[in-house]
Amino acid sequence: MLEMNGVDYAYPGGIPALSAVDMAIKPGEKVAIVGANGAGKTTLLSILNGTIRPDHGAVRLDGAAIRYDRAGLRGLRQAVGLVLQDPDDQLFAASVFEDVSFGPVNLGLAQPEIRARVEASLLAMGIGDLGDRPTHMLSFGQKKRVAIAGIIAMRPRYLLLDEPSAGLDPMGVSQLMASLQRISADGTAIVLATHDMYTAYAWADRILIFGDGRIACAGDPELVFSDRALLARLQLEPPLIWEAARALRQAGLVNGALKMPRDREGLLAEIKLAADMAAALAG
Amino acid sequence: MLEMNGVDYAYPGGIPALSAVDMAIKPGEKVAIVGANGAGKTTLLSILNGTIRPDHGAVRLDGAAIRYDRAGLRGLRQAVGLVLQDPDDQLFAASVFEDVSFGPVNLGLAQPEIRARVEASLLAMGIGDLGDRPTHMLSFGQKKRVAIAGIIAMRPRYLLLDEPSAGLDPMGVSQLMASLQRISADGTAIVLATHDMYTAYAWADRILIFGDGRIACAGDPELVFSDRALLARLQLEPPLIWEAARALRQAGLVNGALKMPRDREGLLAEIKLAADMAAALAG
Amino acid sequence: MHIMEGYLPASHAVGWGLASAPFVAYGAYRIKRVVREHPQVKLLLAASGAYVFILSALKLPSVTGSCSHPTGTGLAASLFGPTVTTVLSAIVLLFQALLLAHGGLTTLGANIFSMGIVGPFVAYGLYRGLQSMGFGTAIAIFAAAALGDLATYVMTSLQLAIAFPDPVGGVAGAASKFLGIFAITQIPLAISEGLLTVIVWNLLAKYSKGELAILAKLKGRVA
Amino acid sequence: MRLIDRNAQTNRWRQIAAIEKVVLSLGMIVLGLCSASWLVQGLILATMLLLLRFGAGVGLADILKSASVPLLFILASTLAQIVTLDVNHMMPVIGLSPASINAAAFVGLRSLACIGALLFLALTTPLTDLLRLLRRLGLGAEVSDVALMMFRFVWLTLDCLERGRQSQANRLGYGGYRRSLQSIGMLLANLLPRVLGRAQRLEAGLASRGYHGELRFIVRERPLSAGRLLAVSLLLLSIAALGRIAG
Repeated sequence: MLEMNGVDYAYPGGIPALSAVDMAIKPGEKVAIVGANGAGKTTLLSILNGTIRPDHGAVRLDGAAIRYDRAGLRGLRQAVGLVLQDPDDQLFAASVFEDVSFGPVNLGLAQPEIRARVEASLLAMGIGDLGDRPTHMLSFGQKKRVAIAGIIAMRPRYLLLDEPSAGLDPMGVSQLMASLQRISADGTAIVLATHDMYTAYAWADRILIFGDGRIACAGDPELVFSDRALLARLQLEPPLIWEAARALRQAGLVNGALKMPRDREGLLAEIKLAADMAAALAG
Repeated sequence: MLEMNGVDYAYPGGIPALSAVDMAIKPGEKVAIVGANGAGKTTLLSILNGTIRPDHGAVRLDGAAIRYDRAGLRGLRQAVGLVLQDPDDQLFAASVFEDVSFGPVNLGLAQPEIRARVEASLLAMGIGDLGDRPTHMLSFGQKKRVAIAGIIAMRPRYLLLDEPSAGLDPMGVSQLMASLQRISADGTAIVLATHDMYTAYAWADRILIFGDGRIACAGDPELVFSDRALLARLQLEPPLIWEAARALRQAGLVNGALKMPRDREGLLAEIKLAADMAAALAG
Repeated sequence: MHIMEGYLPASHAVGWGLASAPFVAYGAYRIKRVVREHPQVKLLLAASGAYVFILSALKLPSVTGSCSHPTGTGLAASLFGPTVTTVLSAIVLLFQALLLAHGGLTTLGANIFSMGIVGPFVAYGLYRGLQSMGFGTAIAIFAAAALGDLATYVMTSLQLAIAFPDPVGGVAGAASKFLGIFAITQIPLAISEGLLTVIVWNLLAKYSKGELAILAKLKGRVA
Repeated sequence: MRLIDRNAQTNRWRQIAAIEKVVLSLGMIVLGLCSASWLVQGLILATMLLLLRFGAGVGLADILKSASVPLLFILASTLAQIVTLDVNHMMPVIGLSPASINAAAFVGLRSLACIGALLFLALTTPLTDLLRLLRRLGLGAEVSDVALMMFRFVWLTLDCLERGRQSQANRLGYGGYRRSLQSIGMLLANLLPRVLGRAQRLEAGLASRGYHGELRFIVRERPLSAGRLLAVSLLLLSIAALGRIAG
């Protein structure tokens, strides 16, 4: 369990970023933290992985508050990997293979184990063929996957990603989400901070709505968007699929007891279903 | 009229980017060029504004092929403004006002005219209050708008924007699109290159689908997405609103003769309409 | 302007290599010590080096319209101090030889001596000297950058003249010839580099105080 | 710089161990510098160009473009050498000396041959392969780390520079000398904080991967070929021998 209890943090200059934030991520969970740009999502993730130390409150891993010394941070970062939004902030080596090997080498693993991990991570991210490619000749989408591979090669139990879909086209996003699905299936908990409601809704087990320096609302993706006034105040909009599906239910075109569709195909199938029902009624 | 006739271009190294591209932008038009990442949209815009010289073919402004000498490029760039994707690459001066005045100063305008243009551009972009702000203290969305203001202060007749919605949250995108609407209302033609189908569909008069180095398909936003096989080959997806609205029509829940909704509210209104119709039929 | 591969006779190449070696070794030793104490300096140095490389590969508008490059040593010496600049220049020259085919591997020693040692030390000396004599920063920076660039070019001409003395005029005659021929591009370039460096310096001093403070700390540690 | 790097990364001999290419290239340069034979210089130049063009498959246009700046230097310096200048009299006397023409032409050819060998190395071997080699040969870890990281920062900085220049050109920032100088100055003043900021963010980015000041990673070694090394030695020896016989 990765937790944050009563965490306060102000940016240098005194502008408050987080106030009394409580949250917990369970092992293996898929969580999305949604919030507008500038809401402080990056700060939240940086606190979870120990890069930023909170002013008050504690971050706990498996119940123990983390210590901010070298050993404590090392342990935390081995368990909690953070992928930054801009992959250029994370890639340093000249080739992909070298770059991805950096984390495992720092863990002090043996050469064969490192090689195996690098290969496995590249495969998991769908870039098994890019090992020898120079870093500066990668496309943005490829850089993003290499940056993630560099973290998962360290086999963290919690993988935090900051705006993973930013800058990717729809195809790039769906390939990325498929890769994350594979990693999640191996038991890694994944936390994704994003303003992309579509991606968050389609993918998460649980959604935390973040704004005004705190978790305003948390829960099941199907229920969490119901408070429109709250969302508007935090400069957010519910995902279109959720809203359209709810409209279908409210209009009586789809049975309200039916599970909400989470992706495009699901919504289109519901429209067909609605037509059949209408036809039956009219019949 | 801004045109491209039979334009071929290969990247250094010989990889083809554009082959025999023909396109034309009419004065005052709102055009979206949609394509996957890496399809060459940035190259296309750079050719339209003379930054890249095509290997074959010509770019024409008001019928005359442009010359790639100093005077020719100056004339072209005065008429055709290009806003790059990353605003950090485009802001140089210390304050917003200074930065936006860079273009007008280079045009050799008189001081009062420069002031008037900068003020007007800031107002048009909805950032009239940011003039004195240091550029490094702006949010990402503000930077993006300052970068656009810097171009429109030169009063181009054609405004080209590369991925304007990238990195913005939904609220940021809608504020930006509202600003572009104001600029368009003043008679400026706007060309927007994007992979964001939602924004392109909600906004454009005409959509060009770009992939495999050419304009694969061009036309009315309501009709241009019909060829699913083509879109799939170019790694694109139709916008969800368009697809849901079409499904409602195909299912017979909405009258097929009705104009397609272009935004979220339109689609939700249609779902209500469909319910009323179904109720009437069942009635 | 660097001496190209193969242009210097073997003995001169070795000689200039030996002449440069102590400066580079001293700079490397200082850097090594600082990096061991403050590992975070490593990335800062790499970023600074990349900046110097990009600066020295930049095409400047000069009167002749040729594609001449600035040396960047004036700005680099003022920002990072001459010791760091020597090491960074050595790496930059290696990069230029292998990424731009400017200069060479056997002429590296000679080029380090002119662009990595003479240029930065002249520039830094002028910058400090003129400032302590009460001249304004703009004048000190202009002189440091323009004369640092010129000193590099004079040194290069001398190196060529020593290698290829004039059959009649000797080393002095040869030096005048090389100086004369390269002056066509180098003098306007030196003036441009001086002016450019003043613009950059003023902007940095005005708007990037934080960054300059970081570099000043680095300079203090290494020097 | 992109031109040379692109060829270095994509040529047919990219996967050959860097040490083999270094031995060939440096061997040729040393041979050229130590030989007074015109034939040897000619053979070196021809061999390097043929290997580049037909061995590594680098395009002729790319080879010529990479050689343009060195060629200009050779031209100017040879010109300076051909002319004699007597400064011992009251007025400098300028004249042509037939004796110096021969010597200057030889130096020009020697330099051309050595540049051929340097281009061979630059166009077939990524710079980072050479930096790693230097490290194994004893260059200190601190300096070689800085050089390796510099390579990464160079491309990031170059991208920023190019886009910044384009954006300034879009706003007509490059009309005339003064305006151009002003624009470049603004660009450079903007670039320094950006590149230093990048270094600080990278520091944080690497920290989450266990960075504590040491850049350690695993390199995929390319196997050495004894056969190729032997062929290189034979090639060098035979050119040297030919020079001896002809000279």
